[in-house]
Amino acid sequence: MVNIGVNIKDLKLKNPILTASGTFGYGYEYSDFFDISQLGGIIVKATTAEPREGNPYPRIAETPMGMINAVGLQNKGINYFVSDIYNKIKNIDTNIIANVSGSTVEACVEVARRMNELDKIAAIELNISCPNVKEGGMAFGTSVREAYRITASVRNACNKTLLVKLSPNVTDIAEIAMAVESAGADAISLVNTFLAMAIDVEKRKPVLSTVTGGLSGPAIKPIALRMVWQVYKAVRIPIVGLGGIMSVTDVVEFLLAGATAVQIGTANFINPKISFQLIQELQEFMDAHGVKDVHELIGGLR
Amino acid sequence: MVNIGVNIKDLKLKNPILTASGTFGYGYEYSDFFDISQLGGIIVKATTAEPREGNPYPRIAETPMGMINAVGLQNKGINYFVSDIYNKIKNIDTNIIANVSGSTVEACVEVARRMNELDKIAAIELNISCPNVKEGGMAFGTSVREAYRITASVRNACNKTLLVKLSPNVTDIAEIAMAVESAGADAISLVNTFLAMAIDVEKRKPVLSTVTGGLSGPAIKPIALRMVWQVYKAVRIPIVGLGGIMSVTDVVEFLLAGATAVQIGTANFINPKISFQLIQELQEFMDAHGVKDVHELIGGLR
Amino acid sequence: MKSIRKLTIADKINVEDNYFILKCFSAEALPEMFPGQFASIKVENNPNVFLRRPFSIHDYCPETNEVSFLIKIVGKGTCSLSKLSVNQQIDVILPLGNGFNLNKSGKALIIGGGCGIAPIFFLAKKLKSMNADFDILIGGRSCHDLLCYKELSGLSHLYCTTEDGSEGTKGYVTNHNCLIDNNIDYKRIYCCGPENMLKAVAKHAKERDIFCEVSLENHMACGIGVCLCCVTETIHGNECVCSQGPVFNIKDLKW
Amino acid sequence: MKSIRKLTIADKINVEDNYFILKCFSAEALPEMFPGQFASIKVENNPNVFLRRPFSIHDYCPETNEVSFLIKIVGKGTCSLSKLSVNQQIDVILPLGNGFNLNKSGKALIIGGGCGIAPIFFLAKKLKSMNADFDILIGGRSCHDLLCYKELSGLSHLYCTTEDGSEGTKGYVTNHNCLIDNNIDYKRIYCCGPENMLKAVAKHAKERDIFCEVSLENHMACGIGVCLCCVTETIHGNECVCSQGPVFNIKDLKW
Ligand SMILES: Cc1cc2nc3c(=O)[nH]c(=O)nc-3n(C[C@H](O)[C@H](O)[C@H](O)COP(=O)(O)OP(=O)(O)OC[C@H]3O[C@@H](n4cnc5c(N)ncnc54)[C@H](O)[C@@H]3O)c2cc1C
Ligand SMILES: Cc1cc2nc3c(=O)[nH]c(=O)nc-3n(C[C@H](O)[C@H](O)[C@H](O)COP(=O)(O)OP(=O)(O)OC[C@H]3O[C@@H](n4cnc5c(N)ncnc54)[C@H](O)[C@@H]3O)c2cc1C
Ligand SMILES: Cc1cc2nc3c(=O)[nH]c(=O)nc-3n(C[C@H](O)[C@H](O)[C@H](O)COP(=O)(O)O)c2cc1C
Ligand SMILES: Cc1cc2nc3c(=O)[nH]c(=O)nc-3n(C[C@H](O)[C@H](O)[C@H](O)COP(=O)(O)O)c2cc1C
Ligand code: FES
Ligand code: FES
Repeated sequence: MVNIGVNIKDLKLKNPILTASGTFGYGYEYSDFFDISQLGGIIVKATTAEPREGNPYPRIAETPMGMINAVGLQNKGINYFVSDIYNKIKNIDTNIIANVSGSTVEACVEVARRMNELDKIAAIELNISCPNVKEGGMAFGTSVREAYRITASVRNACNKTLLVKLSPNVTDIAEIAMAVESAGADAISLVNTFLAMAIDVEKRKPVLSTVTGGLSGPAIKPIALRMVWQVYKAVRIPIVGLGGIMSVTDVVEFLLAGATAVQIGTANFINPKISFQLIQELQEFMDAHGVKDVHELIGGLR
Repeated sequence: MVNIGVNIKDLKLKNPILTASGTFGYGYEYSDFFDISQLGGIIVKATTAEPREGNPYPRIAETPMGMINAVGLQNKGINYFVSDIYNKIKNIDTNIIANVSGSTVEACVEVARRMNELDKIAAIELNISCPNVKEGGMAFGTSVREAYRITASVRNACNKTLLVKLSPNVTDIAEIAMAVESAGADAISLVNTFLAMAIDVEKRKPVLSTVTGGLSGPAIKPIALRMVWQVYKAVRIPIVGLGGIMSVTDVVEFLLAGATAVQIGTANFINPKISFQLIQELQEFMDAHGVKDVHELIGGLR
Repeated sequence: MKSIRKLTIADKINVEDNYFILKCFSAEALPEMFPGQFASIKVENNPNVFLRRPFSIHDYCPETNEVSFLIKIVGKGTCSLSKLSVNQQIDVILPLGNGFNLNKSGKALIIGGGCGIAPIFFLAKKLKSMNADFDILIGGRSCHDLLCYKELSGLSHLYCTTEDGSEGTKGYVTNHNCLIDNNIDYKRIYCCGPENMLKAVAKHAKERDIFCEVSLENHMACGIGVCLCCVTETIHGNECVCSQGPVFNIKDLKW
Repeated sequence: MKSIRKLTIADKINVEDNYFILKCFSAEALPEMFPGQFASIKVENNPNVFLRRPFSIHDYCPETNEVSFLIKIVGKGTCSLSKLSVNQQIDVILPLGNGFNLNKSGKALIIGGGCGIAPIFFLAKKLKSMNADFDILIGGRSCHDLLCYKELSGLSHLYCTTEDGSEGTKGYVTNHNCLIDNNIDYKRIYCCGPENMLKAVAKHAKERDIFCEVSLENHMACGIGVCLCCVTETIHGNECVCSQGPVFNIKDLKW
């Protein structure tokens, strides 16, 4: 038997396969397909202080081996999360991780504070990287100062394990990562989507109602992987890697580049069972390659 | 008959289809496949002051709908270009554009100065965005100050039309574009490759000898297109758009986003005739859509 | 319960120029499915198609484990699907979405246009099996767009309109007598087709206060209500067409 | 002259477990090709394969406009190619690279291993047609890797080695008598196969100052000398395997 359990500070993951925020709903939507409690963890859809309707339709464009979304943090707000959604997910027997977003530091702090009070929320992922909202969002994630400020504030408001999810739309990702590390983040999630655009040449109009949106899927994997590697060399806290993971070799690439765990995002849309299958396939890969403990792979580039 | 001629300052292009530096050699390598004088222009492989051996093999990794290269500006230097290569290409009956690269401002200025003396070099593309060299290269393209400084210096050294090719590996592409515009650039080429990485999970080693390299191909198109659109709104000088163009709809997307002309890069490797075919297909597209002049498409988003 | 299945193509039938029917067979029992629900098909072997493609259940036979899709070739993915051949397999998630609200009270009218005729056939079969009283009205640009004419006419009264007058009443479905004639008293309208048609029918129904359900076709990524890409504006806010639809009561839509 | 061609698959022959031969036919006359040159094949319908794949010319018949490739299934692209069937078309750029330096002076030895046997067949045929004096030596892990044994043995003396001793001399090609025996005086060695084999043969030839050409298989993007991705270190600096090779004289390599 190989060991695939990993820890992210106090957060114990039975395996390094998590599902990415915004691509896995609240988890139960996938329970028709497999036993979701088998996952290392589920990062639920972003929650903001107030309810949000998100951006107008159309919100999606298909691109070569990827997609652009402009959902814009549609969600029913923290109150509804606490009163309603939480009850539906609190008994799922794996780590439920809240994804906290907002337009202001105060709003993010408020959501984090409320999430912190919920027993069965295992950790908080602070999203400072959403490209699809006018205020806040990515702006926090593209400035060293802002990234530090919001992380420090949220850190103060919660004692659960705090992951900070960075935007890849920056010149120097290591610099931002070091800032959030020094502001008290326990781990770094990397990457959110890349700001991108698609045009409908027949209509001569942008495909998305918001003109630009966030690119995800296999297309971005090589850039995401590079960023994980760069950040791994720059910080001491664990990294949760993501961006275009579709197969077990992708998972292993991220682990080797330095990720302690990974998140499966867009791939869930193509194959709703993929995250479950990858747990199995990771063990098979390790067996076939004589790897007894997944820690041998983490940062294990030769 | 539709009009597909465009101008980039003094540079007259019979059509907006150019070939991208480093993907089309010195042009004649493609003359087995089609009449290369039909192209709007040919941007030849980067030239540096001194000869360069480039990076060690392996220099390439295939990725989902893309590739990463780590060539590292291998070329025989400006002297060899002037004495040897120039004679082989000076009679090609289209615009031959030199791509100027280097580790220092002085070296780039020197190459630009020498290129400026060559009659049949129609324009100079200053490459401040190569991710594959240790010094200079991308470092110039990721700092507003450095981008301004090198552009201004090269501007002083040459009176041919000056394109500056930007790196997409930045937080705010518009800011860099405005800096090079104010430093005297006549046009902006956008984008060079994205810094990326691939790992061989069997060997547990980076695929490339240099660990990271530059991602090109359809995978990057949505991000490149977004950048062209952002820069189009920020500057008054023309933009030459590129990044993953494979089809006529890709060409039209870049034109609509604001590009005056486009460059075909990695696609040349998949289909050596593609740039030639796109000239024809662009005219067909215009015919089919009742577009009489390509200028109706440039920046023509509704 | 939603599930991912490998279905074997039992038959491929070309219908008119740009349409074809994929008749699929499943070795295992298929889950129960209702008219208006859809499936999400993975398009393999096409580097330019990344996401799955949604198609209505056109026909479903629990006894033989067969399910069919009526597909219009409009682009990359549908073109790839049209090249599949008998005995090849497709990867399908089904059933998705809510389906129409079926009810026997009062006479119903089923309206379909273009590839909106796809779910109409399954719906009509189901209503017939319930002994419901209903008529069918299909519309298209020309007689070549009146798909499944024969099959549908075997299920109930079949009316039709064509824009060019090549068959049935000339004009749009809303120009047809059966909608205008006050003697025909429809209590329920089910409609699937291009958005223009849906809107015209919805307007007609609203003015007369007739129960009316329409099936929407927004662009989708996940098909199961998690990505929030396929939303339509409703009086309750943005709702997902894939999981809260594709069938909506027009009272809920902001049309 | 290099050109892009659509070739029709005339025959697909499975050779041992992981190898197959694609025999292709061209409606138009094929350009002239020489042993050691290669072609670059586009792999369609596989979203995970973006670049073309290079394969040596295994056989070429200008009279019938036929060209063949001997392909080992090692990954995504070769697996996709192995699923092609007769009458399907492939998009190929050919001929690429320089080819071996052929010469009748003195006895030659052709050495091939693994899929390095691919160009060896065309080379041997050519030498035979020139009435050159040559032997062939092929090596492999076991008798299953001694591809085209019969075809090659029809062309000249055929020696072989296997690592497991299941056929011929046990060991590597460099262990074979024909190389060790001082009575056989080869003036030229042509070699194609895995890098280890090439290096061992090159060492042997260098020590004895025998003319020796090896064919390299670096990873490629363009195949025509423009991307500079496929370089190998030579005494003249980095040279492109695709355009300045794939055949190199070992004197030029930095081995
Ligand atoms: C719930 C639902 C049920 C559907 N049922 C059927 C059915 O039974 N039969 C059928 O033929 N089609 C049906 N459709 C539409 C079908 O999904 C699209 O035609 C298909 O996805 C187009 O794929 P493509 O790759 O061929 O087109 P693309 O190459 O992706 O695009 C070609 C053109 O089609 C448009 N298009 C793409 N996707 C959609 C979409 N989802 N809706 C509308 N336009 C689109 C694009 O904007 C573009 O103009 C249904 C759609 C939904 C959402
Ligand atoms: C000039 C030249 C001539 C060749 N002639 C033949 C031939 O006649 N018959 C034949 O079977 N093969 C030949 N090859 C090798 C062939 O090109 C590769 O095996 C093929 O490209 C692998 O593609 P894939 O998609 O199946 O492998 P991938 O899925 O891309 O990779 C699978 C494995 O193969 C390795 N690989 C990929 N490309 C190459 C390559 N170019 N060289 C070595 N290893 C590679 C990868 O590193 C990986 O380990 C030749 C290569 C060159 C450069
Ligand atoms: C439709 C969609 C919605 C998303 N919503 C969120 C979100 O609410 N919060 C967040 O942090 N990231 C969100 N993301 C980003 C993903 O979590 C992930 O970072 C990104 O998609 C890259 O990973 P992938 O390529 O594996 O999908 C969303 C992505 C998609 C495609
Ligand atoms: C193999 C290779 C070599 C390149 N060499 C250069 C170069 O010398 N100078 C330069 O400015 N850009 C160089 N580029 C970048 C391309 O010109 C282009 O900006 C990039 O590939 C994006 O366009 P594409 O996706 O169409 O290829 C190179 C790209 C590739 C793939
Ligand atoms: S398609 Fe994802 S929510 Fe409807
Ligand atoms: S493969 Fe491009 S130079 Fe050889």
